[in-house]
Amino acid sequence: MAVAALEQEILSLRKRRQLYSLIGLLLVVAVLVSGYSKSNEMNSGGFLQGLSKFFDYPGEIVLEAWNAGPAFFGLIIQYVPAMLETLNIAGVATLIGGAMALVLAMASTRNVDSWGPLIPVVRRMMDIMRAFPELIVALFLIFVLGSSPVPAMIAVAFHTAGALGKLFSEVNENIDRKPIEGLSACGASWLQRIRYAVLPQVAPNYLSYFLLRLEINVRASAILGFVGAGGIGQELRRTIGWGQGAGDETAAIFVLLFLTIMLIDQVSSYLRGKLVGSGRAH
Amino acid sequence: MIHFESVTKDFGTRTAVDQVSFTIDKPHMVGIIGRSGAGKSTLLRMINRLTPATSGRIIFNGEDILSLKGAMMRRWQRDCAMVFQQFNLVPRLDVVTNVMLGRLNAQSTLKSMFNIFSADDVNTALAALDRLGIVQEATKRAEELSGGQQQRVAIARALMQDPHMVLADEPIASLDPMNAKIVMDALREIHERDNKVVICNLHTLDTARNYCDRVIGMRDGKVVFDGEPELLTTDVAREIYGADESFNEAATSTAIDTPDASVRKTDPAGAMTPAAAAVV
Amino acid sequence: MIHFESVTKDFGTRTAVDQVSFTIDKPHMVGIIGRSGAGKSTLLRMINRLTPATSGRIIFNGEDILSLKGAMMRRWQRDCAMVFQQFNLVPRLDVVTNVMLGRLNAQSTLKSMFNIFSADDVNTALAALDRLGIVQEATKRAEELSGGQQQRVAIARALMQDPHMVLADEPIASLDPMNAKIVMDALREIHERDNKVVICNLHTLDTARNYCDRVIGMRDGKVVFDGEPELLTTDVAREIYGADESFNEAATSTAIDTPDASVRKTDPAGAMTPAAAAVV
Amino acid sequence: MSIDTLEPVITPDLVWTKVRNRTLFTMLVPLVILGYLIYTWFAFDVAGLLSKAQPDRAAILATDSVAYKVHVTKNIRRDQLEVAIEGERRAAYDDTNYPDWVQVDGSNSVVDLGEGYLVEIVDKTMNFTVPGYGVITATATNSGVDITVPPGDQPDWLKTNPKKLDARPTLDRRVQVTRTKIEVHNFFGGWENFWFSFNSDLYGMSFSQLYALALSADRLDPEYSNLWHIVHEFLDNPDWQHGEIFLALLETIMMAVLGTITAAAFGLPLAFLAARNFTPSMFMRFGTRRLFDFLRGIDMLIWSLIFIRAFGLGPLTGALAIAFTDTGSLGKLFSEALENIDNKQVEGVRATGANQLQRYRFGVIPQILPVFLSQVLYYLESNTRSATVIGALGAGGIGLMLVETMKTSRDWENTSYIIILTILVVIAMDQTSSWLRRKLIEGK
Amino acid sequence: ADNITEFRIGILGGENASDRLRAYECLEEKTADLLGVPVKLFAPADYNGVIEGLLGGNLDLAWLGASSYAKVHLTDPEAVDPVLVKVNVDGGYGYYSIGFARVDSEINSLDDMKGKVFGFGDPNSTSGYLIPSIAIPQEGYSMKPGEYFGDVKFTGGHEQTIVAVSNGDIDAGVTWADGLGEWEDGYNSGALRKASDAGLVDMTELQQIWQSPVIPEGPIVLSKKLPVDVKIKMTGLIASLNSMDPDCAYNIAAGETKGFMPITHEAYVNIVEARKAKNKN
Ligand SMILES: Nc1ncnc2c1ncn2[C@@H]1O[C@H](COP(=O)(O)OP(=O)(O)OP(=O)(O)O)[C@@H](O)[C@H]1O
Ligand SMILES: Nc1ncnc2c1ncn2[C@@H]1O[C@H](COP(=O)(O)OP(=O)(O)OP(=O)(O)O)[C@@H](O)[C@H]1O
Ligand SMILES: [Mg+2]
Ligand SMILES: [Mg+2]
Repeated sequence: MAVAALEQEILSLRKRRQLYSLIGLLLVVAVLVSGYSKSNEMNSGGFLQGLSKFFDYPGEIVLEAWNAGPAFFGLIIQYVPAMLETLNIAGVATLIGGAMALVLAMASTRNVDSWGPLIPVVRRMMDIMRAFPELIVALFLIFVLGSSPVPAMIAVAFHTAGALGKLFSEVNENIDRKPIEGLSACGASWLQRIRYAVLPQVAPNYLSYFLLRLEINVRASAILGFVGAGGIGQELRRTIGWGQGAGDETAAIFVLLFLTIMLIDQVSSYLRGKLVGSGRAH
Repeated sequence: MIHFESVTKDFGTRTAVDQVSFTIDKPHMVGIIGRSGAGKSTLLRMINRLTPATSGRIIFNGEDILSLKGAMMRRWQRDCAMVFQQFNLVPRLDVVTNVMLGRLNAQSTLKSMFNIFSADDVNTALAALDRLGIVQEATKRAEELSGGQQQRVAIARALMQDPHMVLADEPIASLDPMNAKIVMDALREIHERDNKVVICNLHTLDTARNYCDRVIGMRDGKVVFDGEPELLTTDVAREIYGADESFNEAATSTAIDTPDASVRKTDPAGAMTPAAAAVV
Repeated sequence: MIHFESVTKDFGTRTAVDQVSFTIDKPHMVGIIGRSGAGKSTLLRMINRLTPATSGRIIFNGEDILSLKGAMMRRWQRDCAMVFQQFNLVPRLDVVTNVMLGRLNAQSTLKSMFNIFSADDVNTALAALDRLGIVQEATKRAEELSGGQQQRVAIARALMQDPHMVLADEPIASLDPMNAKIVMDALREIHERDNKVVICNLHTLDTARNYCDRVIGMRDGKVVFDGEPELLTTDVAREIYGADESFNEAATSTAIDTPDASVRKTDPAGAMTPAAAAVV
Repeated sequence: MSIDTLEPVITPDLVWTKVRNRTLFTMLVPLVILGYLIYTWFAFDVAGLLSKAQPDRAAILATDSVAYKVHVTKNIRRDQLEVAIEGERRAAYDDTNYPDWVQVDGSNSVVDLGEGYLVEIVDKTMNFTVPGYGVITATATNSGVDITVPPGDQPDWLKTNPKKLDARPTLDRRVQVTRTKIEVHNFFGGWENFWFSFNSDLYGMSFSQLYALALSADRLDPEYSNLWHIVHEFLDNPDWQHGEIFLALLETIMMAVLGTITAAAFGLPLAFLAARNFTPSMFMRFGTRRLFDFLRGIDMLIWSLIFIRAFGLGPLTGALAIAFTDTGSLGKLFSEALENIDNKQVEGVRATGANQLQRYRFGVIPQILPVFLSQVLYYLESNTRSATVIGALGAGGIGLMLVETMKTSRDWENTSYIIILTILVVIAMDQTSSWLRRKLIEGK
Repeated sequence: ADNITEFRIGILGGENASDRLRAYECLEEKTADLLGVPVKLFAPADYNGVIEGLLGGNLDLAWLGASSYAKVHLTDPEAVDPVLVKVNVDGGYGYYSIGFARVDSEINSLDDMKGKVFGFGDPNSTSGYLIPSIAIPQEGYSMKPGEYFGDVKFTGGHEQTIVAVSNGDIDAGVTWADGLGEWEDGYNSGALRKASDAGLVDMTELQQIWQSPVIPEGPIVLSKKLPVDVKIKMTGLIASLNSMDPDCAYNIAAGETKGFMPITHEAYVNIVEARKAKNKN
């Protein structure tokens, strides 16, 4: 047994790998250092001089909110309908996009027996759907459909289909094929296999990606409100744009946004726990 | 009943199953033995059409089942139920549903999409579970069961398919001795009571000797032994496994030789008892 | 050498290990048997401090190892290596690295963060792999190996720790008979050659009879048998497993009784051969 | 055993009830979703919106993004004819060198729009011949426009009122007359002046000509080699601003890379604090998770306002805004991945006596590496795309360019150019990411 | 801070950023020559970018809208000083906020707007929000949604307002124009002109229903933190731009101009007051 030769090989392999890791690490550090110094230089202000001003803007807003006193809570409530509208935009977009993503993912993963020739086509489709910035699609649709929440919804749904589709198909790639084979052996059709062998396995992951996406979409819808798509974003634009004098309203909107995201986060972890179940202890 | 004609399977350059031909003409319980990689699983998977064969024919009731397609193929899959080594249950679904999945082929797709099963299905599933002595686990999730229990659920699913034939791929390989006995008893009972062909891949010779009416030995994809279990002497076994002299005499639990071949079915009554009675 | 004093472990209301006391005073190979859930794994895990004990003491060289903390505890963990049923390797790392992980305790933290091991470590790791006959797999990823090979990597990792004691939790439960023999031979060889205590949870009685110097039987967390393997008669085994009369006589490969207890170590030379020689 | 006796006895009825309840549940979920969608359909008045939709507007924008038009404008006050691409003075044809579909004779001219569509301009009068319809005549007067159209129903594409005539019989032909000017638009496919500007000495050259030029020794510009000259002319193209767009794209990528790496570097250690199996303290975990929510909830947009106030305008602001927001997103994702890891491997490492850091290094990191990598790369890609918003606010980069080409809503071809570039970059990143993952995770 | 190490100019406006940057290149060179320090140009698309830059002291010079100036002043009176304003060819320095509606809606003046939907643009815009939101109530039409108008919306910007009105999403809206030239062309300059040039709207389908009093052009402002000599030098440079380099002045003013004249905070007191008044309700 040429253990000695093997040892040499392993040692040199490890050395090479360590070298690569070192180079990789140095590269990342170099990118970070040079990138930050370059952008620091390109910025109109500097990082170090600016640190002391970090809390200026939030401070202004918080101060105004503080000065508003109990009326602040009234403001929060006043914005609930707008928040609900944004939630609706995000909700519908995530539902529609998620449903499309489900179909796309099932059609684009070899592991769940998708039809071969379709796979690359669907994958490229998802790439393109993902690559379109929501903002642009929304602006385009606003020109066509007029200002309303619907363009934002369509834009977000379109993007969601691509983004979730990719994530879903990654989940599909990692599933255990044993249940699929078990069902094939019972004579189940493709749809039945997807329904009973694939869906139960992927459901927890799908759900958590879905809820994460819902949260991302709440934020995206808020941003799209900026370009006239309604909801909380429109209010936000007004208050931020107005600046001094509307800081309490800005703060109220933020509290609302934060609460919503926190709520989704909690619901997400609760549902996940529920769906994953206890399983058998190892 | 079922007839194999030079069935062959190539994976790239490797021939996993090589010109296998034999006939099963009586509802026998057949054991297939052979070392890891001999092609046992591939053979069973070809029968159930999970793996496409490279060439050859498998004739059942005058029809070449290797040429079936679409709905007909799924129909055949329903008729020859498969029990897997790793059980291949859906871990997150509960036990009854897992068993009822055996009925999928008889179900309309739309109905099954919405998880609709009839009361009749539930009853049949419970009966199958009862027969295997695990009806009290019916509402648990499959993943919460022990290995032996899961394997019995898989057998119940196979029963639910109401098959002509049961294929079992190393059904006891990951079970402890008590569970192994329960599962083998259950298979034997299906064979005896319903008079079905049971083909069973086994890793352990003594199990084959104890439970099967006929043993087929495979090596490197070829059938190298085919006969009654009595003919399976230590030498023949060594030949099948390609083991050398140092490998002998109860060295491990699953020794290749048997100190006393006559022990087979010394307690047939025990083997016939419904499995449920054997455990708590 | 090692001394257990009413070691107890409660999980909530369930007592997994119940007042276990015994002493191992010679470098024996000890087998622990018992049905699923008897508390075998929990006992081993308490020794290695993976699971904290509820009460009791384990004395080794005059020290209560259950009260060790921090670096001292990790030092002890290094000294009593653990081999798991599921191997518990890091599947994405290559085999040598997995083996070298056995040296982590002796390594500076900073160095190990960057995956830096000395040439000497590589050398020792290869020697351990060579001893177990899998040195040619050294550069593969652990996940690419077969079960038997992975288990041997896990043993190599244990050897790398240069322990006083090896704890093995069902090391052959998921292996086929040939691999099972290889792994058990390897453990036996470590015991014989290095004169180390090996404690081994086993599911199969004949393995215990064949390989161990002393067998401990557990039931519901209590030690119900402790003695030489020769004393492990069919009746005793039934008692340990809580099996009834119908369960007997070579019903499965891993029968509870043994037709001929004297077969143990009829071929000690074979068992002592380095495992590498036994397979290709 | 005592536990066993507490379990309910399983009866067929009980099982059947469970199965049926689940069936009902399975049917209820889609119904609820459907109900919700129907509710929103009415709440957002989708039907009304669709009925008011203006697909022709979409057609205009779509045409504009893949086509360009040449304006033939007759300025009536100055009595002057001008032919220019997109009506821009910069890209006007020399009056000796009009395209051949424009014929000029003194103050009269004939514009041939092809397929029988013909516009004759005689002094202040315009005659537009539309095949299958007839001749439309419009004369600019001091107070408005006198219009004569063929008898019968007036088609949709023709809009007339006393002050203006607007006829667009096909998508690619349009004529407008007001009292000040007569304007004819002729549309052509493609992106005009894409390679070189109208005024460039390289305008209209084919690839082979350029190739020959690049090799030839006679310098067009004495200061640079011809190849340099070609590259310069291309990058400096004032209509398409290739150079600036490439720079902006680089700037955006830089922001995304810096922001994402920073977020990953902070998110990973924080994620350990938010994962149930690594941080037993409820309090710590709750705090960390809320911190993540806070970072994400504020959103990039507001972070960038905060940073503009502190650090001014520029890419640093963008990078930091991305870093702050995504520390929240990645931290959350990583902590979920950590909660899902396989404990066996950690135990294996722990049993060798490894300390905590070593356990993380060898038991945990190899397991979450795939999730780590794929999420970081996904966020990198997504940040490249979404840097538009903060770019417009003041961080610069391609986002600024994009929003502005859209705002002026005249440069849809520039918009689509930028979008296509972004998509290409995103797809390239996607490919690199899967390559990297194969390399690092599967070790191939 | 007696010495500056660089000089940072913020540029505001709806034009293409790189066009704007190019237009300011001449100023960049002159400033660099004059001050002897590197000059950087920043051209964010959003008003807030420049405003926050000025407030944080991260910009030294910018040309603001009147309302934006008021916002900066109100947030931090110590941030900037207005120094110069652009003078139009007609000698004035103002423009108008124009209310408009569709011809076929039969809305001819604000009197016809009862119960209808009215649209503003960006809340930071002087003509798109601030002035009309004060001037219209003064004419007796309350701006509280539901009181006189059926609803009052923000569309997000001038372009969006124009599109929304011509789509019929809102019944009337406001935007800016110089008030010179022909309505059919969308006046000589302004948001209407751009939209009409782009073919997005047909001006003959729209009609004017309201016009505001003249609004002063926004000031060119300098950061108060700048050393006095820098302020003097820069004011002088821009004031003399039209005579020194008319092309450069044309580029910066985005059109014909008579040049820049000095202005002080007093000129914007009304705007600031208007904005302050808005804060209270
Ligand atoms: N999908 C596949 N692709 C390539 N080779 C395969 C595939 N499946 C099986 N093989 C190869 O075919 C041969 C036979 O495999 P098979 O699984 O049938 O063996 P087996 O007798 O069931 O072994 P075991 O006892 O380990 O299950 C083996 O060499 C295996 O490596
Ligand atoms: N982490 C845990 N939490 C709660 N209960 C546990 C835990 N680990 C083990 N148990 C319980 O403790 C008892 C003993 O378990 P243990 O794993 O030691 O059994 P074992 O003898 O190793 O069984 P097997 O042969 O199945 O491995 C079992 O009843 C088990 O359910
Ligand atoms: Mg197999
Ligand atoms: Mg155990």
